[in-house]
Amino acid sequence: MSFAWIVIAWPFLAALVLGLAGGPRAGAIGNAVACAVSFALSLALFAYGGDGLVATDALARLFGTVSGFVGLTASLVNISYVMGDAARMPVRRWRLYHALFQIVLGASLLGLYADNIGLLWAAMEGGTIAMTLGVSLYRSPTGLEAAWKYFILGGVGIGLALFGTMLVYLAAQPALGPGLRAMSFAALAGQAAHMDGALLTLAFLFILFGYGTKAALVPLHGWLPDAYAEGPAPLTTALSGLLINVALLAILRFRHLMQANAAAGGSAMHPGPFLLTLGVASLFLAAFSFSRRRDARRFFGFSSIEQSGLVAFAFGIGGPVALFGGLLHMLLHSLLKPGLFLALIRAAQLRGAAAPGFYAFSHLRGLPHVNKYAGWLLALCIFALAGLPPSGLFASEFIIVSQTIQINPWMSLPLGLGMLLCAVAILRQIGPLLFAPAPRETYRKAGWEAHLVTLHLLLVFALAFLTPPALVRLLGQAAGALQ
Amino acid sequence: MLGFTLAFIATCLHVALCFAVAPLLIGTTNKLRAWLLGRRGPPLLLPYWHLAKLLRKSTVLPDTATDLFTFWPLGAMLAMAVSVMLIPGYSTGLLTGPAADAITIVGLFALARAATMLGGLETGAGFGGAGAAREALFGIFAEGALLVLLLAFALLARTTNIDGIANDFRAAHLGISVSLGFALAAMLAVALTEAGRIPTDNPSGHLELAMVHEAMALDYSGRLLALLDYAGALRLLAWMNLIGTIFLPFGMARAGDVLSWPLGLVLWALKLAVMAVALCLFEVSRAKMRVFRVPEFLGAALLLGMLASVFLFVAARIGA
Amino acid sequence: MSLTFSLAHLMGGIILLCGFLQLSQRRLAAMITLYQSEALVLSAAALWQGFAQHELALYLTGLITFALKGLLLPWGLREIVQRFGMIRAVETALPMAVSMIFGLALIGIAVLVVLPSTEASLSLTREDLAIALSVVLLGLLLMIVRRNALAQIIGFLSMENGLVLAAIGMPGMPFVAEFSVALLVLLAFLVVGVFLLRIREHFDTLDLSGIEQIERRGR
Amino acid sequence: MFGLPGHGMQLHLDALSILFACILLPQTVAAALAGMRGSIAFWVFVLGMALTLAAGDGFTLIFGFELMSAASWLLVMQGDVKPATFYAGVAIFSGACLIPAIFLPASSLAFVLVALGAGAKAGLAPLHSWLPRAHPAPPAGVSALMSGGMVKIALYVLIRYGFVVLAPAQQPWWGTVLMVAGAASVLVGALRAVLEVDLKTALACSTVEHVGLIAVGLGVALRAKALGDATLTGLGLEAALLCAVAHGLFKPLLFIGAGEVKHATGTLSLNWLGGLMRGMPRLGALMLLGAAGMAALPLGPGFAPEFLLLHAVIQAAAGGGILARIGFSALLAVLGLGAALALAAAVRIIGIGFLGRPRSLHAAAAEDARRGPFIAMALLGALCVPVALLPGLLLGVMTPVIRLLAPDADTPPLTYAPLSLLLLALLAALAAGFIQTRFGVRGLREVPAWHGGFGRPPAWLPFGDPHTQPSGAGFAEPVARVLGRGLLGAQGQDPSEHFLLGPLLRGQRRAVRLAERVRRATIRERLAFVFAALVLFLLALGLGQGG
Repeated sequence: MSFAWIVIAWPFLAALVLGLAGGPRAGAIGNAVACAVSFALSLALFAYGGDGLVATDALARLFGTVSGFVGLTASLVNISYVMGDAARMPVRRWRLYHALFQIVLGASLLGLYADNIGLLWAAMEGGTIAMTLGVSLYRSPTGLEAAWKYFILGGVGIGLALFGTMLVYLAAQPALGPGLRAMSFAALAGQAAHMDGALLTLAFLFILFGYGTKAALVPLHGWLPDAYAEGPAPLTTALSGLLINVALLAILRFRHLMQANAAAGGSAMHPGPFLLTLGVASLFLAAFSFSRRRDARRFFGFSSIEQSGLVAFAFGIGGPVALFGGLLHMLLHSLLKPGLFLALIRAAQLRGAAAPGFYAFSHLRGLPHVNKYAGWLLALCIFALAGLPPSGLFASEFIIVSQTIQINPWMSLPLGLGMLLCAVAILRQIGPLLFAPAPRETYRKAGWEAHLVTLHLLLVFALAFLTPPALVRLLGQAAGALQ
Repeated sequence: MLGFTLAFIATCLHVALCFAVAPLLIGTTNKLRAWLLGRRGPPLLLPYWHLAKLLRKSTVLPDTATDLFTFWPLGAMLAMAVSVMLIPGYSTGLLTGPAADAITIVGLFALARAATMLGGLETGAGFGGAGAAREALFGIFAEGALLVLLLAFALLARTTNIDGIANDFRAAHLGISVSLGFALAAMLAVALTEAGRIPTDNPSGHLELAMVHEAMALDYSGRLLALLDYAGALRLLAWMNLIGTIFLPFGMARAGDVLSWPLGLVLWALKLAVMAVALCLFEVSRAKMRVFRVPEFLGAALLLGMLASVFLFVAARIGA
Repeated sequence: MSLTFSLAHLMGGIILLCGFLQLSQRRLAAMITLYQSEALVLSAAALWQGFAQHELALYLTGLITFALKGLLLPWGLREIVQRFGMIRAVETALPMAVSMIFGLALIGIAVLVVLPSTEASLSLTREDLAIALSVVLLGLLLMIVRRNALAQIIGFLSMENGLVLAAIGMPGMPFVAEFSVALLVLLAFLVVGVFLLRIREHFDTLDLSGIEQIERRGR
Repeated sequence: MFGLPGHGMQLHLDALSILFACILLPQTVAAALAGMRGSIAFWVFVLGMALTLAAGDGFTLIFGFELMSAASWLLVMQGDVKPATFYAGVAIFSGACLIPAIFLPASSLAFVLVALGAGAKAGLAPLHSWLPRAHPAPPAGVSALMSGGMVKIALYVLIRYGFVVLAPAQQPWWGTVLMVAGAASVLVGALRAVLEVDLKTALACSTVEHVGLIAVGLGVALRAKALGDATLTGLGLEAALLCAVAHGLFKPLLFIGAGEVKHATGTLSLNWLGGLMRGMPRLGALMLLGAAGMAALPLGPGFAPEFLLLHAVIQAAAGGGILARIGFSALLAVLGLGAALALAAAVRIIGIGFLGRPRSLHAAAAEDARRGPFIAMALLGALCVPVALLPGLLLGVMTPVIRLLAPDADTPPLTYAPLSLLLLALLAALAAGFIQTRFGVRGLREVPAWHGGFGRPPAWLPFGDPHTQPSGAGFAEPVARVLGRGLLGAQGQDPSEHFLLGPLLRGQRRAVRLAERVRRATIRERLAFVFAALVLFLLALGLGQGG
């Protein structure tokens, strides 16, 4: 019974408690406390670590900590969200909501820490179901429709992922024989050379489609924008990014198996083309879908599609530096995007309510008139998303592009064009947000939650340009190991 | 030391003569034109009396003019004066020679043009503005054509310095080459435009709607008008000197030896006279053209200039 | 040993056949029946594999499959059909013939992909894998060519059957029972979801093309 | 330490970057004085430019470059939201071109990318159409710095890569590319500078022209360097660098002045200005100086570069084959047209805007420049004087830079001596003054002007009827009629917008429609996407392994 199990089990216990007792306010506070505890636990994991089914590596711990942090900040903002929104749902459903909050967090932790591909799959399935319930929480027609989409597409993805998982197991038979070892990432990575390459390629395809659905790579992205736009914002937007991380990391690990097999002369194909295709498709679809969005949450849903497409692209390029860039980009984006959504929630609250349907850009125009701090904060987050300096994303994107040039020059053409279009489309939203004349209204306080967003932004900047050597080493080693 | 002294004297002589002769040139051309039109024409020295009279007249300042009103005529006159000082007349090797770069000359012409145009816009009168606008239009093509022309000479003489060009052309007896013919035609077109002569502008015409240079001077009077008129005279002289130096360099004196001066002076006077006659003949034989025909006229000059430099290349290839 | 293969094989074939026939059905009742038979054969296959590999988990899987998928789910589905009066034929997105040709093509692809790719691996699972893959793909196809939510769910269910079929085929694969249970949870959510949506009167029809609310409200 | 994870950032200064820093410094001070002191974005903008100059590695260069773009984008947006997006697109485009160029080995492809990236940011035709929209939008100080500084930074990148980094692979045609682009910029920029009615837009167009001039100089030098012509290389570089210096002084001066005009009169349309010289004489005098530079008039700051450039082109025409001869004489003609057009534009700005009668009451009531901006303009004007009168000295100072760019270039002495010209002019003036005092009478009598026969205006038009004097559009009409229709088409639209921007926008719209169709798909269709993709990949896999 290793420490990692405690870290994973804690949120589920919390979910049990929050699901059974407490009103909205108590639940929100309890939720925050639980999140604080799991953040602390995820930090402590660096010291203790896990073994067996949850033998975590440094990368998993890093992203686990990120999940803990995001969960914490989201749960803190969630308090005021619940306060403002308590009347919209019966107490029972608020309990369910907080339970789901914890379950999603727990599922993402489980998915990150799991060394066993079966466990990973189970985590993804749990996350999917929890998110479905979360999306349909308000029971509005659009909410139910979004949930239905999420469920059908997510379910199919889960199914494909399971098929892929079994294929991996089968491919590992020649090397590892039957039994649990054939499902452990560590063992698989060790024996990748002796696996059945052809079968592994087939397996990777299904894994890519399965977890790619969770990572919302085009054309598997169908569920994401609607799901982001419905349901309680702290859960369905701020937190759901964590599952995307889990999916992307999973894809990375399986890609590594294939790569290693191919490199060792196995019959596996090179995983690059598959990833590059999906990545470029995501970039372009997102780029052209931005321009007609009215709802901010849906808009940034598409930006999440773009970002995971970019990461998939980096993974497809391959090579330690490109993987480093991809991982760094994942890290920064999974810090930036929740921050952005928290700022968005705060902005919507300043403009009235934060329930779905209050996130149209038309609601947010001229925000600095209501509160300078919050308005500029939101604008900064959006700006940072575009990846121009001094945004941290600039560093990772710079690395990715430079690697593309050196490894696969012609792919840098679609990459550059896609990133250009996306950045312009994102920047377009800032002008009206900041400078549009707003209806005269009373100046309102930004609230202490705004500082959390600032914290996110500072982290993104610091991790990108003032990267602690330890982090560089960690990511570098991980990239080297998974190359 | 002696050489310097001689050059200094020669320069002073050149400057003095040019400034003195300029109005006379105008008078001559007017007289000649009158004769060719079968009239008696004004006395040769009329321009001098005219200038003197203007100097003695009191100057009026339109109430809508700004403080710079008096500045423009002076600017135009000074620019033309400097260019006249630079362009060699009867002799080469003047002290001003080294500074007499063709492009500098073009720049000075542009400066004069700018000052005149601003003077025209000064009072905000309709005619002045129209004249300035037309002058700007002409200037655009004239300057382009002039630069292309200079290319031809620069290629022949391997320098863009007028003095150098004069020396080179005088030394190497260039036969009548096609390119020089083209260049001459183009040069004349530009010169006529710049000097405000028929066919692009009528110096003696007083129909406001058709005027270009005159229109810009409408609001000036007294000594300011004198400056403008004098600048006009200098402009004509400058162009004649330019053409004479480049196309009729024979017999030009050298500042170094005094003995060559008299011949140079005589020949210079002759050249000026010849050019004046030619100018008048041309003017009486042609009618003024419509304003918007002028760009075509100058565009043709520009192309001729390009042809000139191209033909130079061909000639150099075939060794002609 | 050969008996093991041939029997397992036979059952796999039957399952594939059911999956294929579902494509050709217009009426929900018939689809449900086909699904039920599929599930029953699957449970038999699971039990047989358990007997062959002496795996308790496989026995368990077989029993679960028999109880829930073979009996409970079909009953639930029939309930829904009764309750919503969906006896009439379901409209299809593609002409029958075309969708069946597609189905054949899919089976071809599955064989093409699996057979060369598993030369190295144990021969036992080859055909099993090909069959399972084709069942999965057919299920997906069924979800796409039917305009009716229930039909799509049936497609989903049969796809999931394909997964379980693959799972029980894997030699000594851990977590088989857990997987099937997890999948069952998914299915349960699916069916209950439909039930809830219907009962809460949010959509007047289960024809999914009719519920594009998001188009009408904010984008 | 700050920088790219694991690498950090290297800084490195050499003669070239120092020269451009010197170009940047005075205008930064001026812009700060002109009222940008308080803006954070402004200082970030400056920081970005400084970083680009001080960059010792690719990352720092791009970081600074994009930081500059981002900050200026924000400032543009503060002024006007509409052109900001277009501007952002161009800025990111240039970044997207430069990043690959940095990592490619020295090759023609790299140079083309650099030319595209830096050229787009510098407003080099045909990628210039953003400049006349974006530069006038922000407050005057920022416009000044964008026109005088940011453009130079882009050119700095172009020089740095074209002459130093990519030198091993240099080809003569690189220079030709620059010359062609430069000539096109000169023509379009100067022509539009004459036609535009908005003062700031006209100034921005003239910036396009000057960028073209610099590019021509660089092109001549680059070509000559590749062909091994030492003198010509030196001439071209001298022309380009001197032009950069001069333009970096008088263009900010003009932009700040335009800002003051806007502040004093509330409009920038030449059709509503006029007679400002009366209300704002100090400003008018400084604007006159700037305009003289913009028109490249002798004794002005702008003449020496033009002089050198023409010399360079003439010298280049002397060598080479028949094509070179024709090409260079055509280039010369273009430069001549450009110079004269610039003169017309400058005369128009001064003559219509500052001379004549006010065309609106605001223009009539204009008060002179505020203190800060005036000091800024005075500073720049004062710096213009040495550039105008001592260009030879300046060139001497620049020799290390030229050595750095082309080690074997030799720099012939400048044959344009402004001081001697000034001396001659003084002599002539003295003579005129003497004659005047000897024979003439002095004194000026102010009388009502003769308005070409128009009747006296009504009392409520104190300065006469504005419509009886030529407007900004009226002054440009002959040029528009003769050249505008030919070069810009009937509706006077910029060719690059017509042939480049239009098709791009249409394509983007089409793609957006497609994306919307995808987004509107029903659940079944979305499943179909997944399924189709899966089947396709499976097929690819099967064929890939089967065959």
